[in-house]
Amino acid sequence: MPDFTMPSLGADMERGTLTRWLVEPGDRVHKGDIVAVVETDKADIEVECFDDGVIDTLLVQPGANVPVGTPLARLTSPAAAPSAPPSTAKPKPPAAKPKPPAAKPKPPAAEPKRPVPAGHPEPERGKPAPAPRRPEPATPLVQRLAEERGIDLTSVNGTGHGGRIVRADIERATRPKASPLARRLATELGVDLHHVYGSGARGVIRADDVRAAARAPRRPAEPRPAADEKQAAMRRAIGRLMARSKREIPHYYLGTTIDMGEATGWLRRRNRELPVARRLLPAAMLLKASALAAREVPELNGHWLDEKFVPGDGVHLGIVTALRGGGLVTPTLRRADELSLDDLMSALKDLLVRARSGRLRGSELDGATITVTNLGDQGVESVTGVIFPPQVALLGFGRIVQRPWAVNGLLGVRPVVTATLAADHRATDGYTGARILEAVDRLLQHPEEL
Amino acid sequence: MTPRQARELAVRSLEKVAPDIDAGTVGGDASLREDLGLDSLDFLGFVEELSEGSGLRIDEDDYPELATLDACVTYLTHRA
Amino acid sequence: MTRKKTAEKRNTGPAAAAGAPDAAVEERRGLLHEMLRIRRFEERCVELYSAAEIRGFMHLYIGEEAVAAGTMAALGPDDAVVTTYREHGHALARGVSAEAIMAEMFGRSTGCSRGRGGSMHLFDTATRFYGGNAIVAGGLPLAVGLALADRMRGADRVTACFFGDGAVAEGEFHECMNLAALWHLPVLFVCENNRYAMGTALAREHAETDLALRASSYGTVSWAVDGMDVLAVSTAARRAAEAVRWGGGPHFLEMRTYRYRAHSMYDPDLYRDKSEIEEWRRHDPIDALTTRMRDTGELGDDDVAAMEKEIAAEIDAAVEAAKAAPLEPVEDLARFVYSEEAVRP
Amino acid sequence: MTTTKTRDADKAAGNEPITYREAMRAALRDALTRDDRVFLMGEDVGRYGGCFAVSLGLLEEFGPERIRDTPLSESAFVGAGIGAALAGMRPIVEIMTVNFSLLALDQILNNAATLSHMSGGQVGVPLVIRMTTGAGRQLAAQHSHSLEGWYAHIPGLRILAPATLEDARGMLWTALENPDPVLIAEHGSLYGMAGELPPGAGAVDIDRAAVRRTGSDVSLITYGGTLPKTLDAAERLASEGVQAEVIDLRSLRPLDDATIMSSVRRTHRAVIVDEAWRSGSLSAEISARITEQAFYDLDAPVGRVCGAEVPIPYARHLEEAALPQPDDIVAAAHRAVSGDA
Repeated sequence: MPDFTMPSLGADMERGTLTRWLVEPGDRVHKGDIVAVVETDKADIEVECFDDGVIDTLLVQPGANVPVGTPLARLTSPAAAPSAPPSTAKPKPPAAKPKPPAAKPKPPAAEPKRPVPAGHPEPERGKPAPAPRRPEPATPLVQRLAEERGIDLTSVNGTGHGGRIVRADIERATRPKASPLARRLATELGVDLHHVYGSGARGVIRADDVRAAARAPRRPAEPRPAADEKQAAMRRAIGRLMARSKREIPHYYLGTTIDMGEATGWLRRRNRELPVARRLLPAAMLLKASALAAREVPELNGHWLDEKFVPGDGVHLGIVTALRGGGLVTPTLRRADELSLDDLMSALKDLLVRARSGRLRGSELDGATITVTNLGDQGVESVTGVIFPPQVALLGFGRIVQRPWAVNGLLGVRPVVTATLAADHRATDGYTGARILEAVDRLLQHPEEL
Repeated sequence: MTPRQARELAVRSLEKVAPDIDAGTVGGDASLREDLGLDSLDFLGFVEELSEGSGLRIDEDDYPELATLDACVTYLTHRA
Repeated sequence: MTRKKTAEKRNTGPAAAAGAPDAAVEERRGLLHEMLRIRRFEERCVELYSAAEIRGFMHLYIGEEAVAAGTMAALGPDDAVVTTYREHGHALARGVSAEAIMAEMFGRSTGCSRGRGGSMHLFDTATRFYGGNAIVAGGLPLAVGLALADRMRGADRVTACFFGDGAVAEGEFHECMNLAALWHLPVLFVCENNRYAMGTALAREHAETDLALRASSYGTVSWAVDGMDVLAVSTAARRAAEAVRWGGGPHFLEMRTYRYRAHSMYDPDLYRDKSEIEEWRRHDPIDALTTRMRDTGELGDDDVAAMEKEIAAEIDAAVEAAKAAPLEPVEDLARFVYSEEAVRP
Repeated sequence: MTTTKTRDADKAAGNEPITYREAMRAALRDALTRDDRVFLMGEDVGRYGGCFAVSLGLLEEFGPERIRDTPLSESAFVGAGIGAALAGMRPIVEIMTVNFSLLALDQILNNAATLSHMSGGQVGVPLVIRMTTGAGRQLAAQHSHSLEGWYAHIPGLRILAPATLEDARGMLWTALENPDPVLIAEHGSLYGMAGELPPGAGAVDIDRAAVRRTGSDVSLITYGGTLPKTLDAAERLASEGVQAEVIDLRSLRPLDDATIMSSVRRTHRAVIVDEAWRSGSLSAEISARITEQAFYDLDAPVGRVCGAEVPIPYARHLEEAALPQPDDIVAAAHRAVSGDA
């Protein structure tokens, strides 16, 4: 026997308030009898019952506001009722339980998604990380300008006295107004809109202005204007890092000359059978030797943090990589000590190619536990580097050169390399430093074990 | 391999390894390692391109004969 | 003139051969069946609407069944029908299937308008049912146009146009009555005067409440009919339709009838008192015909029960089919905004 | 036979200059002759020969059954046109001017444009409605509206704006053959425009915009009555060193986005000329589409030259000030090109 439920009384009715019952438990009701009054936003509406039966229990009290379909009263069949007159004795189809409102057909597809113009990459974004907040407060003028142009002062590099932010800094930080076409051309031609004069109204930069800026005489060797800006920013960042390192870390330096005869001979024999793509470079052997040595001398493989040494969670080599246009970057070769020479070589190739094309991931730029510089590649015999804080050591290798050399008392000409160590005296002292150079030397005498 | 094909291959290989160098306008006698600043890794990649492009097997001993673009052209025209 | 659907079925019986009297009985039985069918269909719609299976606006015809049953009996299969949003009775009596109408109100793609029109916009080209029109009097110009086309091509067809007393106050009513009379068009105007335009009683919407008198001022043959007596309705409709069909120009019938329920499901119906409804119920068209046919022995209890049983089955089947029917795929949303390649007749 | 018939026949055959109204009349005669389902209905189209003399002579030639004068009952006779179309006829309903079409807007929107979709594709309305539109003849506010943009807002309708003799002669037949309701907006100031019609000129397409003048510096996009003014402006701009491209929309719904965008992508600047009031106008829609589809090709904001947002005044000097003029178009083009927009 179906319950009597809250009816839907209008196109947009979701809920209804029962105002009054017109029947009580025990009352006999017939199909179409008015049994209750429901309040809608228009007025009170009398509600009819759709079944014959006897009111059993009233489930909802007047004043209750319930969703459409909520059972309001329970009916029982008219057990002892006289046989219903023929016309009304219709076999009632088993009324379905009060179903939730009919599955509303999915609303017609929302208007086709409006085409949103693709976000236009701003050529200016990607400024180098903001320098820490300047102590000196910006002048009222600068405050107002920044306010007007919605610029966050902490994100502006102050070039004034003592790092103070001056008006010029604000100008440079303001987003230049340019037509969409001009902005697109600027990206395509690598023109930095900050350096383009806007010929349009209120200084708006237009396509011709960008084309003119792009056509400006550019010596092929001279780096592109945009590169200048990036170059200067990189120079500043390296400068600050090195200055801090020198200021904070009491460096001590050690050096030694290593006979590379065994290593280079082994390498040549090995490379002869291999296609060019799979040949090894001496640099790979130097890096592997350094990694294995760092594992042997853990005191040099870690970080100096709040006045104490924290050993590294593995040997992760920072590799100093010179960028052709000047400047350098130090990608990290993780777990270098566990890599085979071949794996190390291909990892090195991959890292350097991506470092040079600026496609290094953030994670690949930090986490080094010791750094190796291999500037020997550029023809310098001996390199003594500056430690990358918070690391505590840096190994340097010069160029492999032919030198007169005594082996077992006999004089001969041998390929040799000068290996150096720069270490943080707070963490270790000379004795420990020497042990890593000895390890590198010993490892290079047995290249086949690298 | 004709001298023109050899030069084309050499220039193409240089551009692949060092895209930022305007290989077309580089002097034929400029040293790849010193003047153009190719480090050992770049040079290895350059040699790899040359050998693939010419089908030649280039040994480490021959590296000195590939110091400049002109040298590469003569090396390739004789060998390929 | 044979009535579509139910009447034809019965005429094939032996009674048809016996001539008039039985034919008359058959016709009355047909009219009763049609009226009862309309009422039960709409009673079921009330339940379904309360259960929120049917949404939107729904306007019920209960009380006015005689007009639909009687008038449609006078139309031929090629005639056209244009009506309003209170159209379930017209559609059923005209021959649109209960299943197609119910599916339409469930918003299903098997509905007679693919679920796009709902209760107020039923369409069926097979029976030339040119839809409910939800703009009061909005259908009149269409009917005039359909009749114009028939007139220009010499087709002896009738276009029946149904509308309420409210439409008589619209400008379009005046324009269409004049144009139809001026051009002598074959249109049968059927005004269902149920005494209320939504919440406004007749006397509060018309200075002159004799609508037939109003219509005659356009030079159109017009007269009033007791809309609660299905036999009176069918006689009047037959006479008018014949005249229209044979070039007698437009005709106007004011069917004086009454709706028992509110204007729509959303109407608290406070503008009239219950006693008036009770008064009109005493002239209920179904009870009146049932009593008359019982007294003359034309109808027994089992006949009525059989009719109710057949109707209930038809409606139950329509509801089940509607519940099971698929929705129109959303991808078809824009279809038919413009015609698909085929050029229409 | 009547003089108009024989004289028209010569003109239609391209032997001597013809006016826009004569080209439209030739189109009507051609349609009435070729298809007996076609008939013309409207106020004073028969005995009076048409308020703008477009249907002069047709009553005598085709008779009162097919050239039907109607009482002043726009809703009734436009609705009747829709009804007759439902029944398979091919009516051409003339609403004297767009200003009176407001009385039939309900029939056009709720019936003509809607029946096909609402009926699930069962019924169609192959109807053509012609109406005169636009200002410039000192007819004052109630007789000078430009409301094609309203109708171009309604899905289910096609809206055409013939601005040349070829289109006046050629659009009607294609519209009649289209199974959907088509509105043809004829700008009142074009009726007297004279020119040559190529011999045997006939039906034309009604989907694509036309480049009436090529140029590389700015795209001038317009339709209907403002096309001549825009072409004048383009001539002057050429002498001032600016090569303007002029696009005649021809179809206001659907809009030919492809032609518009390909032009703007070449010139990088766009000015839309639209006699209607600018707020919510067709020019607003076209400007929005340009910024959506060709944003990164814009070197200046999309310019618009529209009617002043005032009821059109009677006095000549005021009316001219209210309507877009060649000077305004030239100034807008310069602003776009020189970048002080």
